[in-house]
Amino acid sequence: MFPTPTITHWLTLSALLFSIGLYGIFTRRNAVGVLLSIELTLNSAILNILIFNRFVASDDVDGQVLVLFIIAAAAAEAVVALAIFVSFYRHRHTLDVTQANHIYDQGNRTS
Amino acid sequence: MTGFLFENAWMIPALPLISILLIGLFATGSNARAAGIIGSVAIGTAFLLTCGLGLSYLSSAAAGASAVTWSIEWLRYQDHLVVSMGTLIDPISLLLLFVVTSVSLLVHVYSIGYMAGDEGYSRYFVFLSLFTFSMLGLVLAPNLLQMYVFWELVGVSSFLLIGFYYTLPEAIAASKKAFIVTRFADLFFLAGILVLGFFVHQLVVDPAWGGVSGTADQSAAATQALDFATINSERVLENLKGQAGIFGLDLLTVAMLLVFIGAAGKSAMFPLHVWLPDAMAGPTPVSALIHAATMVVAGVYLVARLFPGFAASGDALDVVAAVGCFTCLFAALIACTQRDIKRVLAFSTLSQIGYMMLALGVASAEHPAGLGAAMFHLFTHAFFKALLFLGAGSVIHAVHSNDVADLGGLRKKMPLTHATFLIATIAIAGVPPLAGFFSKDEILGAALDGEHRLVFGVGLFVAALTAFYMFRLYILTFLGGHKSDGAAKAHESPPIMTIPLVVLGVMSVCGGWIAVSQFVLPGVELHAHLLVMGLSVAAAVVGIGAAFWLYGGQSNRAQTMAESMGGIYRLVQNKFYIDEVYLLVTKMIFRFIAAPAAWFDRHVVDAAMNLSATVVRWLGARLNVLQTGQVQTYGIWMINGTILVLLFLWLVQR
Amino acid sequence: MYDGTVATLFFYLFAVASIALALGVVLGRRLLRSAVCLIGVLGSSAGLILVLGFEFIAGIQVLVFIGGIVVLLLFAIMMTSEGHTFEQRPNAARRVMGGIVATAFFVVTLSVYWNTDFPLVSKEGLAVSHEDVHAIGRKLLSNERDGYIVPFEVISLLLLAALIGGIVIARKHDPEDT
Amino acid sequence: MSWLSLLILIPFATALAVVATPDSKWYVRRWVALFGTGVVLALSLVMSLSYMQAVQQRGGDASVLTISQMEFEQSIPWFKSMGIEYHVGVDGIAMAMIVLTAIIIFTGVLASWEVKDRSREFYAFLLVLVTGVFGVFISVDLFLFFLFYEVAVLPMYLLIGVWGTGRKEYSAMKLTLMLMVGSALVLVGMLALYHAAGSQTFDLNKLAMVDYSRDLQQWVFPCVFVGFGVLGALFPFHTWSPDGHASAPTAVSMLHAGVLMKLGGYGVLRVAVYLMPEGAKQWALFFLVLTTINIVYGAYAAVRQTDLKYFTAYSSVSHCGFVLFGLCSLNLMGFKGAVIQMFSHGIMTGLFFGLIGMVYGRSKTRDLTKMGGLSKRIPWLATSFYIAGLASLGLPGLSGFVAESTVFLGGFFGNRWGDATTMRICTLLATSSIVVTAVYVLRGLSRVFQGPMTKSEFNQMQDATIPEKLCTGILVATLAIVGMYPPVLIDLIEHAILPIANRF
Repeated sequence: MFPTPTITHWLTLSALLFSIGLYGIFTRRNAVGVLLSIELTLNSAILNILIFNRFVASDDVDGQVLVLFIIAAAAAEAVVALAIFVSFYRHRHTLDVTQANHIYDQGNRTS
Repeated sequence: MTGFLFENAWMIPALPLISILLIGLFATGSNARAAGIIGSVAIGTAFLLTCGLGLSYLSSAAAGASAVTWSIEWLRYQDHLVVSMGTLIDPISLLLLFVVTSVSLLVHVYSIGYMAGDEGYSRYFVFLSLFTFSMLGLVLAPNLLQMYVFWELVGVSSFLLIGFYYTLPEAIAASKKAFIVTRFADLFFLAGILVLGFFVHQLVVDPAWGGVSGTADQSAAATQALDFATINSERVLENLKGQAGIFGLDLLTVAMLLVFIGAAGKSAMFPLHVWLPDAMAGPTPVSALIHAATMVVAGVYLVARLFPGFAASGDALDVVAAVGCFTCLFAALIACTQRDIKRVLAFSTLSQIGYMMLALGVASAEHPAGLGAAMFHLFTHAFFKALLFLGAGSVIHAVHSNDVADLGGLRKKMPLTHATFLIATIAIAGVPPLAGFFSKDEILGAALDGEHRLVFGVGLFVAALTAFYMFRLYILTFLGGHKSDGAAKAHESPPIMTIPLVVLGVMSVCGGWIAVSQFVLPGVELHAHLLVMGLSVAAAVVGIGAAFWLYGGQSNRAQTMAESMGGIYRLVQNKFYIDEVYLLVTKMIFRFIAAPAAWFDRHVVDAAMNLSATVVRWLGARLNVLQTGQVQTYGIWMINGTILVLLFLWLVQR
Repeated sequence: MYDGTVATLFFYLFAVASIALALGVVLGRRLLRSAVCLIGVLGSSAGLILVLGFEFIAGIQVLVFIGGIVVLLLFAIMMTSEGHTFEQRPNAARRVMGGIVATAFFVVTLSVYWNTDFPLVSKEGLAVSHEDVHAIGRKLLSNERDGYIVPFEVISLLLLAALIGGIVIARKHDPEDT
Repeated sequence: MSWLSLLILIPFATALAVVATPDSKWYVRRWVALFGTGVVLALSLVMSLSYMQAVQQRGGDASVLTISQMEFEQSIPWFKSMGIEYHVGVDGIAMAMIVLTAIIIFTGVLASWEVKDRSREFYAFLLVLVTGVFGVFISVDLFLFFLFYEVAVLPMYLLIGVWGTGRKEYSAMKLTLMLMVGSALVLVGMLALYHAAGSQTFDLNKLAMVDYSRDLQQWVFPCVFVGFGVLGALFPFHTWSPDGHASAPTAVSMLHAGVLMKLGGYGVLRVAVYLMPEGAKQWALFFLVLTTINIVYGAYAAVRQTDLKYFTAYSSVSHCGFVLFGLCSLNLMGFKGAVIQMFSHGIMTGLFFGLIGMVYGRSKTRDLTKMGGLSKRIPWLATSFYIAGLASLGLPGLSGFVAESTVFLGGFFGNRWGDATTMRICTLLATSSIVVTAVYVLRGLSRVFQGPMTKSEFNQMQDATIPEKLCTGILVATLAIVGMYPPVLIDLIEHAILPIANRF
């Protein structure tokens, strides 16, 4: 009843996951929420690489090595992000991303 | 026409120029007194040179010959349009040279006395020498452009001299008015030069034309478009007459009329006469020299110089006659009502120049007697009018007032001035055997020859008017009781002022006997008109009688006559309110053209530039909205960007 | 392990699970709940990887990704806002904009996939999955031309830097702060 | 190293020397500047004489050639790949402009003798500006021309912005922005020409040999004309000039009105008219009408001004109109008149602005209505002012008349492409401006110098100091020399104008 999944199915799945992650990044109000969505997109990227590793270059392991690196990078990134959120929270007592627009100088808004 | 004097005729105008430099260097500050002497010596030598030139001309040259004895290339516009500075010697220019140098010499001597003690003494003589230099340059000009150059210089020096007492507001206003009105007229003169320059150059350049004398001789290459010789040659005049000008007039008439407007401006003919009465604000010797004898006749000289052109165009001459005749009558009427002694003389000058223009107008190619008459009248008028002004000057110098009301009874107080003034008055009235009679008679004769009945009639009537207002002035000034204490304390002017008066007196008496018109028109046979002589003497007698009848006795007949005329008298006295009309027109021009121009520039053109600045700033503000400061919006715009690029690449690639 | 119908079944099972849980992560109003959904998504994607035949990677995924990173996130959530706070919804414009961007990206990526025919490995190669963990290890540390020794060293540096950075930033350095 | 490069090096060296002099001896600084500019003046005069000899020796009938012959040529390859080289050379027109610039900068330094605050930078920027101007006049390579053109325009901003008076920042900003827009247009035109000529060379004469397609010239000519016209105070783009001059310090407005505005006219002649005869023929009539408005409009606007500097600025807008008017008549007399007007108006406005600076220094006001009867206290300045005024209204005997009469004759003679009647009407309109000029000059000067003394404190004014006398003396002498004996200037430029005129 279900056709065996060809590469296009797999790729559609990973693309869908990635888009959902994107949506999450742009709409979540909480900083950690954004971070969650980022992890989601990273995961779909890993899936994507493995798909290609499996369907296109099935006899070498570069894809898997790359995945390892991605996971390591994701870990590092999460650590630093959380540190920032913690100190941000300590100063602003909120993690609402839309409040974090202090780089914008209200002064020169002329009109 | 060869000989030392002819080749170095340029020295005559150069002498006043040298005197300017000398005065400028040595005669300023403490030893200012030397300025008068330097000026007089310079103009004296120039006068002697002119006499020498005249004598050698009379003895050697063929009658009426004219030649450019010296010239250097001054301004090279284009080939065949090279303007050179030179000296043209011919009867008219010699006549003018003699008049200008003699009157200028006498005025210089007179001014030493008149201006003594004035703090701008050396500045006065610099300006006077500048004027004489430019007038002599104008007289000797062989081409139209050199005449225009010196024409402007004469205008400027008259501006400087009228505005000599620059602390008096009315002197400043008068000098500005004089300069701007003459400048306005010079605009038309320049337009005339442009027209003549272009069309004559077009003619001279095309090879088929064949030069002035019809044969393509080597002189064709040297003919310059603006030289008088070229313009006055028949072939050029024919060609110009053939071409169509504007407003239905032929080209020659248009060019001549434009030039005539320039001449009318300088000689203060009717529409452009407003500046001359106000120009009396300058020192009186200045009025004597400039506004009686020399500058104002420059216009007549220009018309005389281009006479072949005017004669060929016919209707241009009619315009000259009409303007001259009208001005003559118009000015004479006003002169009868003026109270200021110098204004009476000013209007009388206007009237006499009207006579000269009238004389030129009635002349024609067939019988150019009018030209001779005009030159003769110019010659005699220069002397007796200068004498009248200098006499008035010595009266003002003594009484310190211009107004006729507080003069009177000066006959015994200032005998010499009185005598010379009387001679001049008789001369101008046209009583034989003095100068005025002969020259005015020739003018009226020429008018009769040319069948200009109306002009002759007006001329005769004005002759009577002239006699009337001159004797009115004489009576009010010299006869009757002292009308003010100033007049009572008046005493004769110092000899340095009276000697020129005597010399001018002599010239006024025997000026008429010199056959000037014969000298100017050698070939033409001139016959006397006995009938005209009789009529003009009768007119003079009538005028004098009326003057004595009205102003003679103690009765106030003049007063009653004035009231009886009522409004008309006041209208004429106020010079038909023409000054006020001009003031209104200039005010309107400034209010409705200059002010909007300045406003337009400040508020429209400038605002347009500022507008472009504000538009840019507004655009900047709009773009500013995108920079919300939130990371997420940046993310969204980034992805949008990538998608658009992908789409674009995809479209292009397909 | 990739043999016919069982794999297909698992693929669809895990696919549906991961999409549902992903939506949970993104649309969830409570932070803690979306964190848990994230664990779910990662789990199901580990399953998918298993379906693809990469047991080692699936293991790493579960062990490091879920065990490490997501747990760290949970700590963060706990420390900052006690997890149960009710996050208000973002303003409508932002959600619409986000939606448009996400779908646009999805459509574009799909059209790219649809239009390119990938050089697929031949049919029979698919079945055989001989994962070779040794090969991964050797490649990871070999310094020949296609070795990954340099990235390996760099990633370790990165991790060290991240570690120190995290400590420095999160350190309490102004006493008056609570 | 041809003599020409000295013309750039000496001012630049003087600028460095001025910067080097320590603050303690600030008065030495002006002597250094004076010495530098004096040497440049002497050099320029000597070079014009040797130029005249070189032209005689070269001989040959100038009326046949259509490429202008440069003297003292020297060219060093710079960017070989793009065909840009440091190619300098000068012909009669450039020589006249160099002499003009040398005179103006020398008298400018004299006029700014009393500048005390930060005189180091003031003189330095002034000399850099002059270096740019000299660079423009000697460069034959278009790229070099544009480079120096920018060097000349930029210091204006600082000079007006820092040392100016009144709304100096606004005027400085406006002036620089508008000139930048102008030079942008010029750059576009230049690159179009460069490209159309096969992008091998920027050399002026080589570009002149190429005959560009008609429709290329159709749009490039107005582009370049308007680009240079902005600097030459073309009608709608002249509004920077009144504000700019009103706020600029004396020496700067002398240099700017006297020389920089001539750069516009020079550029139009050298780049627009010389390289694109076809374009010129199509557009000449349009720009002729525009410049007539320029002349008449500038004159009428000047009548209403009460501030001396605005008064002169508008009069220079009107006189610059003559330059462009002459260029648009596209015949020998028109070009010759334009170049003479450039020279004579440069000297005239330099004298005007110098004098205004001196009067302002004494009466502390530039408002005409507040001043009166000054000529008793400052006769020397009053006479020089009157001479400048009379020169500007075109009195024969001063250089104004020579220039204006040539331009009028050029306009009236017209050319084969413009419709004759419109050209003649425009010429007569332009001629009528001499009356309006007379009105506003006399009204302005008589209100300031004649009549009773308005304010009592004007009584302690002393007359011109030695440097001021020298400054006004030189300028008046130049006006008189060119006015009384025009062949001095005409022989210098005649030979250079023929090739340009022959191209039409």
